[in-house]
Amino acid sequence: MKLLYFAWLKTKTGCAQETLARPDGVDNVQALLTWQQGRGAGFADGFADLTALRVAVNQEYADPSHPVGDDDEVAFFPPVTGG
Amino acid sequence: MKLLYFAWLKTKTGCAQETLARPDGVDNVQALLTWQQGRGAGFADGFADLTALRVAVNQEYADPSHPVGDDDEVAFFPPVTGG
Amino acid sequence: MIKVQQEDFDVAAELQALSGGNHKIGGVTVFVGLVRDMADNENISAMTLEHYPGMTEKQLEKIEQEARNRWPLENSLIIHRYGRLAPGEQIVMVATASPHRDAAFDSCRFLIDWLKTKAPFWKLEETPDGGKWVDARASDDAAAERWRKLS
Amino acid sequence: MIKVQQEDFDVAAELQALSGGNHKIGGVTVFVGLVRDMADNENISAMTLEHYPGMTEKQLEKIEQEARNRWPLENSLIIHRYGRLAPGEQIVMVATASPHRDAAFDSCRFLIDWLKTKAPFWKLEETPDGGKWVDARASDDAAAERWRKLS
Repeated sequence: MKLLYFAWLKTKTGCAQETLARPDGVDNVQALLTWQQGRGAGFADGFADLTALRVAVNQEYADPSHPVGDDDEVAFFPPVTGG
Repeated sequence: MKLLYFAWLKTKTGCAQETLARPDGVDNVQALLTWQQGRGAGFADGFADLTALRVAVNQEYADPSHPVGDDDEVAFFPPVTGG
Repeated sequence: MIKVQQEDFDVAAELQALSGGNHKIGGVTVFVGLVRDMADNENISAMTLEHYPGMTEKQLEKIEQEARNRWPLENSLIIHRYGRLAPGEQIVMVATASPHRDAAFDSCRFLIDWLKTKAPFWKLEETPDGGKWVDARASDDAAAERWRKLS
Repeated sequence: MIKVQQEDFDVAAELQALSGGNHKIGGVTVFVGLVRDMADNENISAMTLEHYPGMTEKQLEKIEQEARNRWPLENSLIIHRYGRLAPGEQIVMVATASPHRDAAFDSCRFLIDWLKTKAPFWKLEETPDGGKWVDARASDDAAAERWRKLS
């Protein structure tokens, strides 16, 4: 799966984008968020407050229960501030 | 006093603007409107329905009770339709 | 600023004059009114705008001042044309510039709503049946009335 | 029409493309957002707009389609820039053209309100204390929420 990070989440994780195999047992957004929290210091910090984050699966906003699959593009970012 | 007429009121009265001595006893907008109704066919027609008319005294909207004096500029017109 | 004029106006140049160089401005709202070729199911070949010189400027200045009192505006502009206009031509431009977009939107709409019921302009439409003076619309009165409640 | 671009845009040319030659249009409402030199009492020397390419266009197209469904629009336009911008520069332009001014105003405001809470852009402000990511504002959520009730 392809994972993307934007704004301060990119700074905290030190990662803009990565492609990796879907972790075992991770089949929805909530599970992916929990998995991110266990990846080490930068990710733990970035994903500490999940209420401060938004998730998009294949470029559409997704709830925690939304499924994620091997070929999905999943993006993590703070609430948007354009306009 | 100076009297002005706009839009269809100008067409009906056949008059765009006139200067005349203030008629005897005409000291407010209501009296002036009543006087206009008695000036002949074109004026009687134009001033028949006073609810369809607006009056400005010295370029400010004026109620029927607003006083009118010898040196005033009084304008009569239908509700505005600009913009 | 108020402009009552027969000639057309250049929206870009007016916007540049309105907001250029003022870095406190975060949002500009603009409304431009155009002559339609159809109204109440009748074809309009042209329109003539009559106005009351002197009173027009006075009323527009009062309306603009009221907007400046109600909202935190950095700048504002009303341009209204008179004379004969063809379909597609610009009739009116209202623009407001503010640090905040809500103020820019509200004040711009206030200006056009009030202008439509207060500024002494009258439209004569040229239709296949001849010239017709446009009737004032109750919806315009209602739109202006909305803002009265705020004061 | 949606445009997501780094380069600046010309409001007059965009308006001409939006409404030129369409004589059904009676009113055009435009909102232009500019970079301010001050935010929350801090000086801003520049701002960088990050975005999510692909999702940005998708979200803007959905927002525009929703506006076209809700209001009788003849045309609509959203332009949003990304990259580094100085105070006074144009960030965003939203414009809607309709036979009626109420539809033009409502739809334009709907577009900018929704865009602010849905389109994946993030602002990084350069302040005397360094770069700061702008926080989302509750008032923007409230502004977008207003429109949800209508649907």
